[in-house]
Amino acid sequence: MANFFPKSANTLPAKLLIILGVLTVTVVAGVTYYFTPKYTRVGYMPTQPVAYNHYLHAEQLGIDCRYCHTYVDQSGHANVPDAATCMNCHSYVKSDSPQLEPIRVSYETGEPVEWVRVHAMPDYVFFNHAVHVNRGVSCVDCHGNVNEMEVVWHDKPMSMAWCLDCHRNPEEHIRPLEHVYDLNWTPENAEAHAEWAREHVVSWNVNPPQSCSGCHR
Amino acid sequence: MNTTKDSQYHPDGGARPAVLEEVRPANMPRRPIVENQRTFTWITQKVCGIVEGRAPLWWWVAFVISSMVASFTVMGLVYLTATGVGVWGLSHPVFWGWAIINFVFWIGIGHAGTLISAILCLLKQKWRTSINRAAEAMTIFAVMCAGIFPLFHVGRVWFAWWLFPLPTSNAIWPNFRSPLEWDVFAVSTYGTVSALFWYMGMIPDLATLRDRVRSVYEKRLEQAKSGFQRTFETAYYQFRKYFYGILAMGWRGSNRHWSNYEMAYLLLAGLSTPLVLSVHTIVSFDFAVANLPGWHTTIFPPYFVAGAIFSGFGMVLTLMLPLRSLFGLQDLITQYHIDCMCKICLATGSMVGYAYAMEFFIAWYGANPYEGFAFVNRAFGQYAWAYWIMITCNVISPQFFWFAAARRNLILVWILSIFINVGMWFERFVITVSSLANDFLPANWNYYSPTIIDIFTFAGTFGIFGFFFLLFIRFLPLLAFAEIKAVTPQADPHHHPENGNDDGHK
Amino acid sequence: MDTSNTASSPAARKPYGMLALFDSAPGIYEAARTVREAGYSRWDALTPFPVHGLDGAMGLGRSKVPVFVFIGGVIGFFVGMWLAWWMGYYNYPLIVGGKPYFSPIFPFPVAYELTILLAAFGALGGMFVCNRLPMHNHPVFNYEKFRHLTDDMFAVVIEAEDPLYDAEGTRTFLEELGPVEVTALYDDEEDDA
Amino acid sequence: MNKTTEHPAPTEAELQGPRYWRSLDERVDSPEFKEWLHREFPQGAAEAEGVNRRHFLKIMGASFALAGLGATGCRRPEKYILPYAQQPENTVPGVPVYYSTSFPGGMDSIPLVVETHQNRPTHIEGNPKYEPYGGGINAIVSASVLNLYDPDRMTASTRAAGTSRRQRRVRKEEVFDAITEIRDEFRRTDGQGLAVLAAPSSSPTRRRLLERLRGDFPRMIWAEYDPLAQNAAERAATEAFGEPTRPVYRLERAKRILSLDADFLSPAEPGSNGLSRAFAKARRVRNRDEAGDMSRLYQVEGPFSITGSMADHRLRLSTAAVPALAALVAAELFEQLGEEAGYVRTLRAEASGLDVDAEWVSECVRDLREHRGESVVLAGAHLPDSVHRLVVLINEKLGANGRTVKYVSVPRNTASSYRELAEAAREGRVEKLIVLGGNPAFNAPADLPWSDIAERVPAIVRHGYYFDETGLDASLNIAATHYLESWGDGRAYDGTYLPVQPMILPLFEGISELEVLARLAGVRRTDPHDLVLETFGGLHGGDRPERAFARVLSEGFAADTAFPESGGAVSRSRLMSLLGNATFAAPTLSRENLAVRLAGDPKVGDGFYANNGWLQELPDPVTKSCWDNAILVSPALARELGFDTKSGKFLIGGIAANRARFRGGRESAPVAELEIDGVTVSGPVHIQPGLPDWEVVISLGYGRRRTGRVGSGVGFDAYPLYRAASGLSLAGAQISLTRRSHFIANTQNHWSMEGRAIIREGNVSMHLEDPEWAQKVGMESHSPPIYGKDKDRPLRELSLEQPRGGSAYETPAFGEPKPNLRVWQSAEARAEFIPDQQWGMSIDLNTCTGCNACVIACQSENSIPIVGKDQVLRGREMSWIRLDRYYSTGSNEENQVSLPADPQSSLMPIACLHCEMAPCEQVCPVNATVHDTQGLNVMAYNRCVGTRYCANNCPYKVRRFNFFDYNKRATDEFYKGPLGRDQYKTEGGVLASMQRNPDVSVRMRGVMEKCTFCVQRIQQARMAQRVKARDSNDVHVPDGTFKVACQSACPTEAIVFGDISDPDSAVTRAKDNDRDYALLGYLNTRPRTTYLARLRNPNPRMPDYASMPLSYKEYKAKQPQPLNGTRPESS
Repeated sequence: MANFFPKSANTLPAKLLIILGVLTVTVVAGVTYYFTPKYTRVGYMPTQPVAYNHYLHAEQLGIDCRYCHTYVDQSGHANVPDAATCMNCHSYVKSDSPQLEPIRVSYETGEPVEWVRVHAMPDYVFFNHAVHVNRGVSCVDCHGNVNEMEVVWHDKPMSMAWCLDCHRNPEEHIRPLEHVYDLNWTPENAEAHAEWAREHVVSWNVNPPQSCSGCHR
Repeated sequence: MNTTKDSQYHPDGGARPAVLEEVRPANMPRRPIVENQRTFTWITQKVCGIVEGRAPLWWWVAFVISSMVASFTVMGLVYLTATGVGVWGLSHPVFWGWAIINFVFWIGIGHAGTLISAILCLLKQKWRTSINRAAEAMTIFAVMCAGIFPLFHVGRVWFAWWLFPLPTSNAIWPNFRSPLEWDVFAVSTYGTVSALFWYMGMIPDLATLRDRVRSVYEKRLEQAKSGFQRTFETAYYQFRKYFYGILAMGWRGSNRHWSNYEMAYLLLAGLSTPLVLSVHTIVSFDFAVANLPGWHTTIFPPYFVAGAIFSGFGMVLTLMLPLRSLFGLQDLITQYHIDCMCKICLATGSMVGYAYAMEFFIAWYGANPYEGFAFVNRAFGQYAWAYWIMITCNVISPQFFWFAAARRNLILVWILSIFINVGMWFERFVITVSSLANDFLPANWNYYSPTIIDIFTFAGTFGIFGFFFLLFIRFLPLLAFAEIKAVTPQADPHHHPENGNDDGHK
Repeated sequence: MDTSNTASSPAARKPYGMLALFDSAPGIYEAARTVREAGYSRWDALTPFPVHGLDGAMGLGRSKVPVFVFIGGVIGFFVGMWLAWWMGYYNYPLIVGGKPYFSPIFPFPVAYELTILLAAFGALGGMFVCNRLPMHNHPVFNYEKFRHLTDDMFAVVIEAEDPLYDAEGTRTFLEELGPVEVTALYDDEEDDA
Repeated sequence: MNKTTEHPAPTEAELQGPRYWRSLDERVDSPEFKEWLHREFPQGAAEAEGVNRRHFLKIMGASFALAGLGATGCRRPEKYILPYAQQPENTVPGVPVYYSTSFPGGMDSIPLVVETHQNRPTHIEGNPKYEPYGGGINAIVSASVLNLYDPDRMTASTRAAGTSRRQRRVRKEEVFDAITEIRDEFRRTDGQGLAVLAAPSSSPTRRRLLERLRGDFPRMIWAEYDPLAQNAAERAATEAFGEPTRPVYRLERAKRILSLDADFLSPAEPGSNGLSRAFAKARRVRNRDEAGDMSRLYQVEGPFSITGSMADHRLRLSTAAVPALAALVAAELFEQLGEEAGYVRTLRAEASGLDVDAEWVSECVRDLREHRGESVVLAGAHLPDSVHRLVVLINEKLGANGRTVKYVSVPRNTASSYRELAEAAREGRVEKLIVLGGNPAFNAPADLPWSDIAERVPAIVRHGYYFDETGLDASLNIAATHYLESWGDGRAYDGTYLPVQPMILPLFEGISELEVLARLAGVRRTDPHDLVLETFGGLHGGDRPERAFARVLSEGFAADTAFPESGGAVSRSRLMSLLGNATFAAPTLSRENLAVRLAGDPKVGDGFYANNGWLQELPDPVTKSCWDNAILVSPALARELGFDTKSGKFLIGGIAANRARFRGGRESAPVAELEIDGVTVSGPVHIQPGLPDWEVVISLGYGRRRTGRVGSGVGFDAYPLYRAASGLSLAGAQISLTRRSHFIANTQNHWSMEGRAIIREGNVSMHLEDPEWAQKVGMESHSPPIYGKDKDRPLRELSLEQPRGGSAYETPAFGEPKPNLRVWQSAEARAEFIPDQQWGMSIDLNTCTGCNACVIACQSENSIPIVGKDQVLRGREMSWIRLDRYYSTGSNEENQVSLPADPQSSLMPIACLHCEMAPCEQVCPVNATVHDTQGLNVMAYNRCVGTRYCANNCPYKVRRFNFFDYNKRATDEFYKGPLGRDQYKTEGGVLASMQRNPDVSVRMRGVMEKCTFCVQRIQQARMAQRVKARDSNDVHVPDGTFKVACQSACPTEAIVFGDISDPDSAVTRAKDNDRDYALLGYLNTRPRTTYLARLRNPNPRMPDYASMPLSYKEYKAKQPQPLNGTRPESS
């Protein structure tokens, strides 16, 4: 019986192994980026029924976050403002603008304005705004510089790994309480702030839960 | 005349002391491994003939039946996954039922294969050569059937991959303290190593098949009558050429390769022995690590391993006896082989019987009322019927093997081998269900009975096992004839048929 | 007696070596010993099954496979232990059943299984690496009676590159060993090799 | 900084579809999506404007995901935020608001506090400020929240279309016109021909409207009827005092109580909520000296009730014979006091037929007499009036008046009885009958059949919550409102004024009862709020009623508005005259002449709650069976019927060898036919130990003919046996088995403790002798101590440092920061570290009466699904708390294999004990159940894969597994898998899921669940404390800030929960009690819930005195005997 296979077949297995190795590395790298919240959630910027511009209101007009998200420091849920809050000003300012039609309709008829939800936790996760906001964690740490966004987009991956990272090193994310709603605030010099933060994590006993009962119930 | 040649290799190099000449060791008549002094070509032709000839009618009938039976499991699992674990008979407090029993049953059967090829290889038991390939195939298919249950019995099958320590964006890891986590590693390692061991053992035989492909093609071409048959033959020839060609990895029988091969085979056997013992120990940890009375005993690991070997040899006997007569392999699987297997069944069966007795003694000796009750309840409680089936099948039926007459009556041996596996299934049933149903707080006691889905899903696994085993018989060599040849008398380089002793054994 | 494979014209192909065919285990054993004593180095014995003692007769040293197995085993053990430590103590420590975050006891089964797994891969991989398999194309396959070498016949092959090899001398040397036949083997030249 | 003043108007394209920074998606905000949104949103639910309720959104979110409308490739489905249009001033989205209201009972309303999420009531709790009840409620009150969201309630009024019985829906205005028509029609005849049949109610407003109605329609017949709410005690007291009076028993002052067939610890008896709490106060034994003055309860009863299981002495006596016994007690008492010699002879003659151990009665009476002023006798409300008159006399003689029983004067009840209405109807004097509430067509007495009334009355107007049996006969069915969505008022048993305040606008087009009556009475302002305010103003308001009413609404009850104590005295002569002709003869019962005791069911009441899934699936407190009623027979009668109870061949056998009656773990009860003078009723037979030999007990309220999807086809109807004349107990019944059998769903199959130290019971005498006896029982007493050398350290240190003790491992300290937290690793940081609080629970078995209130409260708080009878038969019930009930007879051999005739019963509520060395955590392969630093055994549902090993390894078997998608599928469609209807998208499913607590995840198929110590309440409290602390480290949650659901519902405060690392918290004090022990503690699981052993206080002079509780005797018998045969002394 003669040789079934050509001589080149002898080097084939080595080549196959190399190809296989390269293939697995690319697939794993692709999955770790494209199939995780770093990609699937960051950058999600849906068009809202009313083109509300945070940059104009929060940054330029300097409206504080709590004017609209009134109960962020009292309830676990940071409420989206009701039509009445918008109409406080917009019954006078741009009271005929076509963009604000849905607000006016909602204000009269009582039908809610269907804002598209940008940041959403799965149903088995119970995130509480009040306890974060009152303990030194600012809006910017999770929502990014919303005050500079003309249309709100999903800035942080908000995966469990991301939350755990902050729960394990709270000292990197707390700031003096008075600056919580000042999204542009940056510490004068980083080391002093880092030292301050470590001291205050201890003095305020900021010990965020790392076990499941913290967020899952 | 040839002794001078030996002296050269005397360890300390000096001349052999003369006195050794007078010493004539008593010639203990060792029973031949291959009877009727069969030649190498006869052995090769006999084993390769099974693969190269046309599939006999009974093979097709068996294949169709086992595929149909296998579909029960597939349908059962689809309905289970779509609807929920509630379709099985599980309930509070018996949260584990037939699925776990079937898992331990199949993984137990699997262990005999590795035992024959590994442990008997280390013990230099030559008679293992004619049954180790079929036993290892049985191992791999049994592990496949076993693997279905731990995967599909979980509530959310689509998240079962969380059991593997893979990084996810949830950044949470599995728990290495859990025996189920150990199971994941144990069973997958066992499956992989058995497959490697089986494949490596098969490489020389595949090379032989590869080399015969051409001649077989030419012989079958003559018998081909119609044009269609001819084209089929050529296509079949191409398939077999590449199938055996690739799998044989270019093996050419070089003795330099044989020395590496022998070393690798020995090491794999050395590795598989502790592997077998550890895998069934870890499977027994699924029960022993729990604090249920009746489960939490330290006798479980050796008890489960003995039980596994016992049920494994039962299955080997159940499979090999019919094949032996169907394929006429009486000369290769001789009565000596059957005797050895029966004796091992007798030994392990008695060990398992001893373990049952020991459990009662330990429960009595430990004076823990919960433990004591668990075992009295096992023998006289709600599941007494299962307990006594177990005792009759596991402890009483192997005692027949004391008598050579029984061992020679192959019909009886075959029937007893089936009893062995029935008994072993009930042993796992009794352990799992009777301890769960009546444990610490009497208010939780409940009676467990399976549903029709349980029964069909389990019955289907025999179909799956048969399906793969028949494919194995059809495409791969049933016996490791390279090893058989190595243990035939004429394979010994120092053997000279013409000198004094006629049976030619040195 | 002197047959050579006539698959393709002899002139076009490079000679590979000389093969002597034997039909019994003692025969190959004696032949191997004499070839070894004759000082040949690039030669091999082809047998359908491992002939006991042939390694000694050919003067082969111990196989290198145990090295691969040992390395695989050690890597397996430490990977197993490290996994349990990194996941249970360093990255995400969780209180489970009142057990410590890490102890060498509970991850032992996992480490033990990984030891065996990687050792087994070491064994098989080592065997393939040491034997430089898979090598599907080899001149020795061109021998038309090759199918006997994996059935019931034995053979000694002395390669052309062996320093002591010369076409005539080696053939006569082999014929003295009482083979069934002696044949010259040719390597079929592939243009791109 | 460039200022962009004018934002360019978005182009048409931009307005079209959402722009993605990185991914393309063409989801268009199209109209058909809006239409889908509204069709999905049930039209009828007039929720406050669409508001972003986390949970409601979950339903919508879930349905979006499934509908695939929002699916954009592998991205998350699109979700929407629906804010208010105008934010109501006091609702903060995401924060629950608690309003006070009260549960309108027949004679006793119960003050409540209801948790609402954005105006949607989700959970009912008692009002802790009202001292007599202390926040305790019963199972029915707790489950009534589910009735608000019952898809089978009447969503609109209906009118019979012409002669056919088909009903068509009518609008509210048409109903109001119909009522005014009735008013005008009967104004002419001064109410002649008009009749109203109402359910009894304590509402002052209804009383006021009734007076107005009587003004306009003097000849109207106003009848009140409820088969179970008998007020015989009130009638007897009224006769005794000459003016309407009601006896209010004060059991906290009673040291000796004799209860004549009065199951005062379950809702059957009026005022049971207060009685349970008071009874528990008298039996709470905090330390050794309190054991001395523990109260003692003598119970004489037919059925085996939870009061019977709490009794120190229980006499098995058929209810038909109880009057005779009352006579014997009276005679014995008068004789011992040397009074009423003449009457004593008559009483003894009457009671001569009774075969009761005279010594039992004499010693009991002697014990009562020796505690003059501290003892009291109660009689079951269903007993004949003559017994109650005797009891008033006896209590008078025992000096109970003013001490252990307070007689208060109540407003006169002018209603006529059902009998008078029936006669009027038979004589054709009724032209139009208005039925308010109740369900006479189903539960009318057999001797005054409803069919007579229905045929003779031309037109019936029905005001009811369900379209039920009575609705079929009515020409106009007015939909009623649930008490959580309507104004009203009521009075507690002692008369305190309780407002009924709505939480939400009526979900559907129901009309409240007060509005119907107001319109009938022609009142100008018919808005129920104004009616109630007016009534309140008249009664207690003073000058500015609104301000006072507002305060009452916030408090939940009007302080000191209880009925005044009646000035008069018991007039012996009037009672003796009435008793003159009373007969107390006891029937002689035998196999052919059985007594039948009809019992009000503690789960479905008189039948109204048959469609409540929680109550149907709630295991009966004593028989542990659910979804069915049964003919309960005694073991003696069972043997007569051919059951083989002696040789363990039968029933719920732990080691029952022959399972003839018990197939596959399911009790297949043979069906029997019970015949009493012509009327036969057939139902499955269930053996109940402790019943008198020849008495049969049947629960009423089952076998409903016309009810919703949950209640139909459940149980058999026993009302045909109920006669107004004979009340709930009859005699002269025959019973015979038929060939048929019927599966009864049991949640507990075995009754014996098998001699194991599970429920540890001791006598008070044993406790006084050696208070540590509870620790000297069970395996722990002779195995090495769990904490080893550290066993005497205080609980605080044990909970924080977890000393190794006998464990093979070094447990990480709960009080230490985790090793991977860099900021806390330095020494000074650790010094300042404040460890988390360690939660623990203590359950006092001495005061737990087994009333099931905690089970339903837990089900309501944690959205636990019901699974239906078939799944309970397979042993897959989902409730997180299980009440194990064991019988004990003192001898193991007899008790293990055959059902005891007259056992002692003991109860133990078991939920997850949150073990510190949890066996379940160690075996979970995916870390789905892990311990957190607060000492909670946390179950992460989203991580659970469902191997179920944790449930196998839990020695207490408290874990529950979702074998099917119990929340997503209907109970009859589990086996259809994906082909079944998705309840999240059906109308009924969305309505029923509105009750769910938004702070708790709803579990899906394949996931394990268990008691979580109400982790949502713990986390809310911790977070609220941290929000208060802001930039300080005052993160300690003070003791008592929050209660877990079962603790707040428990009427007897048997459950105490709190921080065990806080030395002066209530739970630490409870655990310091020397009766404290850990269940199966020898397994070194170190449970955080520990039990206080139970004490029985038997009277040594009684004939059935047992020196030690029978379960303790069984335990002692099972201990290994020393070789020389001498038994260890009994201590």
